[in-house]
Amino acid sequence: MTTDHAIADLVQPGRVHRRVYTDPAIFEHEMARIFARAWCYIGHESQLPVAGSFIRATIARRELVVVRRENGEIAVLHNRCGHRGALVVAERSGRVNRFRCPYHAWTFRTDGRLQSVPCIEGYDGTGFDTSDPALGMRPVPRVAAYRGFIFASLTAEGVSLEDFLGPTTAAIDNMLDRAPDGRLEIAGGCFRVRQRSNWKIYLENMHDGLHPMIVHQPSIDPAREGTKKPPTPTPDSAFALGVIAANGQTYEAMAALPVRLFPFGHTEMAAFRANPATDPEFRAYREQLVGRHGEERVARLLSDNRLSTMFYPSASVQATSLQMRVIIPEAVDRTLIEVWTLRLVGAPESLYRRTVVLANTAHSPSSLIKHDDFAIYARVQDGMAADGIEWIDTRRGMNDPSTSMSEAYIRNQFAAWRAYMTEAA
Amino acid sequence: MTTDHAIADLVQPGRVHRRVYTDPAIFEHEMARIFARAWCYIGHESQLPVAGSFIRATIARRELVVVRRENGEIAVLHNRCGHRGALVVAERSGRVNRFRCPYHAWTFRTDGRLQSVPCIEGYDGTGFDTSDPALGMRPVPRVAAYRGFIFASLTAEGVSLEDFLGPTTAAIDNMLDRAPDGRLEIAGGCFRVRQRSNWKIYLENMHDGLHPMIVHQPSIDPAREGTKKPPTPTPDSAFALGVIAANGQTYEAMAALPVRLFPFGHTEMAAFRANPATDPEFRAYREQLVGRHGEERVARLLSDNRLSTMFYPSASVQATSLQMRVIIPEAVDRTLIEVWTLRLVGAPESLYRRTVVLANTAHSPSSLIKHDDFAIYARVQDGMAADGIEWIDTRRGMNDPSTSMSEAYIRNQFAAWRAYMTEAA
Amino acid sequence: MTTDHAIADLVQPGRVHRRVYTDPAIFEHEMARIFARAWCYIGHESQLPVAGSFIRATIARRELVVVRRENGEIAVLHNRCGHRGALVVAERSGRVNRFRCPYHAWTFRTDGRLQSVPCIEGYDGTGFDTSDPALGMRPVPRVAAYRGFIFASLTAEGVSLEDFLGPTTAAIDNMLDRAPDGRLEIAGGCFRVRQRSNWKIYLENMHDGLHPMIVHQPSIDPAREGTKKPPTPTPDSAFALGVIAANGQTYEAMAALPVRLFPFGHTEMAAFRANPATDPEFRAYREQLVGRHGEERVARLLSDNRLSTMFYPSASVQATSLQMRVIIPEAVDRTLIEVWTLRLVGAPESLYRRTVVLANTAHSPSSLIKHDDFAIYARVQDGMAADGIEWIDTRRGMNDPSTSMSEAYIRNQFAAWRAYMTEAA
Amino acid sequence: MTDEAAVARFLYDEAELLDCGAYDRWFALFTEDARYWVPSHPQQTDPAREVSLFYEDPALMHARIGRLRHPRALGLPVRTSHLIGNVRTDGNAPNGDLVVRSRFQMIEFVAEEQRLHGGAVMHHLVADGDSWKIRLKRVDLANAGGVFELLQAFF
Amino acid sequence: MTDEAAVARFLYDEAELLDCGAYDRWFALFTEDARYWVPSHPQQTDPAREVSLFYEDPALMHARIGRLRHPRALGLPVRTSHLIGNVRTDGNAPNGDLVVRSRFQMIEFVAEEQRLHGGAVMHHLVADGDSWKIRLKRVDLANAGGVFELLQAFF
Amino acid sequence: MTDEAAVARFLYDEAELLDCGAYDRWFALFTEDARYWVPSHPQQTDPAREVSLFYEDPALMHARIGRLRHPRALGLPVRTSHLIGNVRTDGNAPNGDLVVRSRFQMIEFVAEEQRLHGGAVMHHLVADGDSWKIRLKRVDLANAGGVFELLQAFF
Ligand code: FES
Ligand code: FES
Ligand code: FES
Ligand SMILES: [Fe+3]
Ligand SMILES: [Fe+3]
Ligand SMILES: [Fe+3]
Repeated sequence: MTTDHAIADLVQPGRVHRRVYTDPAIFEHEMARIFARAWCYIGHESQLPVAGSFIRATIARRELVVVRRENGEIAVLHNRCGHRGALVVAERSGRVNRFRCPYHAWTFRTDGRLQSVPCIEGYDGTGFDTSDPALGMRPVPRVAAYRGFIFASLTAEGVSLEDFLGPTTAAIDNMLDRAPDGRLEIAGGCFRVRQRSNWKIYLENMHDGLHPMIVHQPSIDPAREGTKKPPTPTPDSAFALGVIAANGQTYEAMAALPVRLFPFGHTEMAAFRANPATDPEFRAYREQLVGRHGEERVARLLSDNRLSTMFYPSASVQATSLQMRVIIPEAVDRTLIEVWTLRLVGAPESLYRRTVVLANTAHSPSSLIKHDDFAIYARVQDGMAADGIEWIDTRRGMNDPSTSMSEAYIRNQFAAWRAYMTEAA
Repeated sequence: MTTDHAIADLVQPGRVHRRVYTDPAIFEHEMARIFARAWCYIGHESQLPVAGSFIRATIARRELVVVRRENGEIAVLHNRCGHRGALVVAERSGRVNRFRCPYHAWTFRTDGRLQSVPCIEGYDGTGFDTSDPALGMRPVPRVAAYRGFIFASLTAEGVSLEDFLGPTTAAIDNMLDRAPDGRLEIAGGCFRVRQRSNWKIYLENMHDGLHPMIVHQPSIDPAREGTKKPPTPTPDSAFALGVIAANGQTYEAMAALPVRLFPFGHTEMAAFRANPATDPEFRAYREQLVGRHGEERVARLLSDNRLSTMFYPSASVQATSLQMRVIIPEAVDRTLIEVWTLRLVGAPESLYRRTVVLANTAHSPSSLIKHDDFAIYARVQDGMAADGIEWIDTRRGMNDPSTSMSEAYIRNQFAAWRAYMTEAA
Repeated sequence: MTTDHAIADLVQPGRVHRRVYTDPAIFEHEMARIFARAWCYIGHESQLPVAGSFIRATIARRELVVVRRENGEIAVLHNRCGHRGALVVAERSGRVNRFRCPYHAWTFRTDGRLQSVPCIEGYDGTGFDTSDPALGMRPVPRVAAYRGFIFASLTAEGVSLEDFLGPTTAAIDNMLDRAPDGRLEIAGGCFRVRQRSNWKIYLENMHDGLHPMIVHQPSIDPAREGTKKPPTPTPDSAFALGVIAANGQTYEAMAALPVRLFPFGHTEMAAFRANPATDPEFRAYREQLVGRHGEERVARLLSDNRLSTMFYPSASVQATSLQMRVIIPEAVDRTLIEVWTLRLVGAPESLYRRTVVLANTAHSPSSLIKHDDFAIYARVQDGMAADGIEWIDTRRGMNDPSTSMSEAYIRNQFAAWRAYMTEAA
Repeated sequence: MTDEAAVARFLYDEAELLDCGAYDRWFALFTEDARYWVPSHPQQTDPAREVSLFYEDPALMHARIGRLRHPRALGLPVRTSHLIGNVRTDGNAPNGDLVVRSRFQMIEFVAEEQRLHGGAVMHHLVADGDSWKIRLKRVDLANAGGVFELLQAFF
Repeated sequence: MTDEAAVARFLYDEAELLDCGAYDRWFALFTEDARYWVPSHPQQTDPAREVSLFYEDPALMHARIGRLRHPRALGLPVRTSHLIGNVRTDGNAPNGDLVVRSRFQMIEFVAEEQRLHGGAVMHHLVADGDSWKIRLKRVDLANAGGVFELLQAFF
Repeated sequence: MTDEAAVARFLYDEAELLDCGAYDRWFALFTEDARYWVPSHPQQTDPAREVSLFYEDPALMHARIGRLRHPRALGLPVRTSHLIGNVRTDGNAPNGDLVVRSRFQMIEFVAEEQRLHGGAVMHHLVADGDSWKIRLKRVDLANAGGVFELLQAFF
């Protein structure tokens, strides 16, 4: 078994050992020591509109159910029957009055407590106690939400969600400020894309400002051409082509993009100032906001653009493009990514339409952009698979301020990784 | 490596640890300590009608050949050539004079002894001795049959088959008594169905009298309707619908069904008294039996109904429905089930026809009943897959007499499991 | 972990333990101790015609690139970027000026040295040194070629290629002597066939003179018939049928075929004297050779027939049939075989045409011969998969001179295996 | 439309009803004495003396449909996509039914997993106005005789 | 050739252009206002309010073709083989377009791996001389709603 | 029956003979100078200068049939199910042969395992009474160039 000491040695100043990406034993540790300890994003309150609304979630490979209780609170339960361990809920989302296990019809309240057992007299005198949490769908130790974004931790002890998220919450605040009704909602379905690589490889690409004009040249070139030559794109497609072409930033431009580093491995990358949309619908929307916040604040919040904010290790929010991405490790070399879109409640339809186009363009399984990213992730995994060369370099930008051209955010992730992985259980 | 002590702790009064269903190391132990030690069912003598008739079988993942010898005895051989280890027989059944390895044409007598080696002079002076059992298809240490039902043990020491089977033989006796000619035969082919769950999950459902009206409601409801509404079923289909609908017994009825517990983990569940079939063919058949046994004994044996008798860990016989089920573990989360039908030799065709309909209905891959059972087995496996909640409750009916509403038979299985698994090798 | 002592015990006089074919831990050792230490064949210089020509190769599961440098030398590099470990080259062959990693466009010289890094200033003051081999595509420690046949070793220390190959080079010499221009070239594409068995099972069949008339009877019979009955074969097909029928040699004939044993596990099997081809093209070709070597030498070299020469553990050359076979272990029970054909430069087209027909016949995925071989390899693997019978006999011909009817070559392979596997790392 | 084309169209429409989950309309294509048969091996001739993968009269087909729609049925929904080809009329059965042979492949998507089934199909058709009714649908799976997981959907 | 046969032939030719990598000629089959749509589930009706697996106008289709041909595109080449079947004309759309329904399976060979895709296809065709142009191609994958790896090729 | 329909029927019947194991009757469909060719890549033009997955004249085809039937052949039996589609006549070869293009998928069931093969097929047909004989059958597999396990059966 890998000792903590050995694990600590895998992350060194300026380099990490390939085993952190390829060793199944390390992956098992990551599940138990990182994902089971951190606050992991599991869903948004808008997905739980009424009492009994539920969605499924996964943390550290544990099957969970997130449910709205009658009192409006949100409970996160292990999706596992207290009787013989059966998966209680198979649907990905839905609504129930109480949960019912399909095997012997034990039922559970939305707080997970055992509610009823057919022919319970069979347990007379066995000390069977329906109030025993072990017989219910056990709730996870800690659940908290920040302005609608629900997180859970599988460990009872630890920092509060607010302390955990720290400055990353500004990304969420900004999105909410942009919503005329001050509310966000998950809408428009979800992409679930599997990548054949370790979960960290995805995270390490998150703010990588050096790769776009290189990796994405195969989509940048035709997109740029498409914006000039026929066939004439529809407005939506023109926007999509613009998004693709936008990967073609110069190194200088990328070097000017700051990436902020936060505790617990969180990071945030700024976005380019979006040229203000000029269509009438957008102007009308802007007026709505001004009515709510006043001109000055609206100017500020609309210019406060974030490309992506990473809630290490489980999710990232693309604040400006209104997208949530959830990282679900399945195996040392397999990761499921869920992509959700957020709707600014009260904003004109055209804005959400843009969000949908952007999700289709940037992260659908058919995304012209992601094709090349995902191919790269797999090539990184494959390149490190065999032994013989053991170290990965992480020195870029070690002496510079953190920008999208620096690997500072990767070092920040690994600093958190090392702390989680070596901290006593 | 898991120590015996650790293993013993996995089974406790009223609960078992999830690892017994999910840990590959435990599965390896089960193969070596349970399946390799117990008497496992491997076939029926009627499948070996003449000298040289053979069938293949599997115990603890070892490939075996069961063959009728010239002297009428039955030998069980490792399906492995003594030369370079090749699988000698690829067909699932057939007839041979001697076995011939396809690689270098070594031949073996039906008792497994090496018979001939091409160009044997190549072994001159090497101490090569054709009578060396290691060069043959090695027989398994112990083979025995009870009234046509063949069992083998991969361990030389241990209780006799009779002592092992104990009272479970009554189920076999009853089937034989129902055969006008006093003989049974395997007929009508075989279903081989793979389930994505641990072998014990299948066994633990075997006598579960609480789940039918719950799990099988999706087939009970249409079956009941089908017996009332058009389309009018054929007699066979009416019988099939009746079998499906019969899962809809009340809890009271199920609580009245005794489940008997035997040593070595064996168990037996009674069946409901079958309403005597009234068709002329059945009456004629009954007359045959009366001629053989006398009225009184026939009345008794026809009313002596057994739903299923479990020969732990390898097989169960559904005496009344004339079905053998063989449990073949493939991996910790994968199990192959073979379903065979038995023919009462001398009985009218119509009786066997019912047996076929019943097999189609109750255990074909398309079985309306099994769909929901197998889905449940997989959900139990999935629910226990992740760590976090470690124990499974087994207390139901701990203080009551053993019926199909009690988990007594599961505790009986685990008592045997624990004994096998902790017994010195 | 398996100790060297335990490993040594797996190979004993006259027998080997099944674990050498079935234990994944042993396989890991084999990669590190055998394939990573031996000289492994990775390609032929004719595949690298000009500067920048490259092919991919695999040794011990490490991805490699074999490239012709500007100075004409051949370099073998790890196909792994020194930055984040990405696989640099995805094509199986091609031509480059320098290698370019697709992720961040680091470029590498054909000797693997880092050439350029975009925005390298990001590394200022980090001690980043472009001449650091760890940042390049690291070359393997040793590369050498014997008359165009390129070998590499992943270990810095060890015998020279010449000492390693020893007398096996005669096979290569013979092929070159047969080439009118004194050159060979890889041509005509390649078969890549996966077998579901351990790599050693393939090697142990290589000189097995006892199996052909047994295993290949299903193709020998129709081939013999085909040479007699209609439909009348084309000359090419008649040749193919002859090759298939040629497996039907008597034991006496096979016993007359010497198999020579060399150090390091190498072996060589003679071929039957080919009846001199009589067609005019062949006679013309023979004249070419006589012009080059003189009659006497030509007579000798054309009668010096080798069926197969094994460069243990990575490749074999079929000198007479002008075929290279590369053995690429993928897992303990999975092996990839590459089959390449060699062209005698300067020889008439018809000779190479024969080589193609022979490859199609003898080793294409549709080969009538290989069907039965590969089925056998899988049956050997399957027969040894389960525990219970632990030893494989290797005594045949222990006291006789080594011929194709003896297992001497297998013992010779295992002597080398044991030495590699127990030699201190 | 040639007769063979009309028959092919009939088989396409039949398959589409299954793929769309229009089980009632699919069921209505069968005669009252129909059989839906998936033998356990290609040579099987007698469903009464050997087990079958499916052997259903309309009453059992109806029960299967009932389960496929039951809100508590587990391991559902199942989505299918049939590809029907090689459609050939092959004369008449003794009772005059039109015999139609075809080959198919069906993708089954259930529990987030895609599986492929395929094989030979024989229809016995009875003229019914300007269309037909199905008296027999026999499906010989390419992997009949092998190991199966559950088969819930009609082929 | 019957009309349905002619339509079928049109779909075969369309698929062949994709399988041969003749993307320009394939692209030329579409109208200027065409849409290529692979919904994220079979019931999807609005590409603007829900995400789609593909939703492309000619400009985006053109960009995809550009990438498929780009010398630096990764994870390529991809080779496909379409099998088109169950072709049925199904009346006309409100705008008069000919509605054609079919089923397909496509083998995709990429990075030394073979994958299978399949499902239902709906074409909206506009008469164009003695042939047609495609105004809409909607592909409902059998595994829509599941987890996907990358989908680079057109179905 | 239109000519293209007749050709399609001919291909269906050819495939059926393989799937039923009627190898002699299948073999009889070929001319004496026929070739059965499965190139090692789609661009292959010369079977003599590059290796092929299959390149068989009638004598070799006959030998393969002999092995498929040999009682001691290992790794058998193999059961296949062909689905033939996208059948298109494509003019005539220089020698006047009728060129027919199609796509196929074949399920192969062997050793309890189901595998899928597919790709493009080109037939060169010679008129023979009111039917045809096959002078060339070229099968371009979708995964040509990849890694293969054994290919025993004819496509
Ligand atoms: S397993 Fe849930 S009620 Fe029994
Ligand atoms: S392996 Fe059986 S005879 Fe050689
Ligand atoms: S991984 Fe190769 S350049 Fe970054
Ligand atoms: Fe990117
Ligand atoms: Fe049940
Ligand atoms: Fe051989």
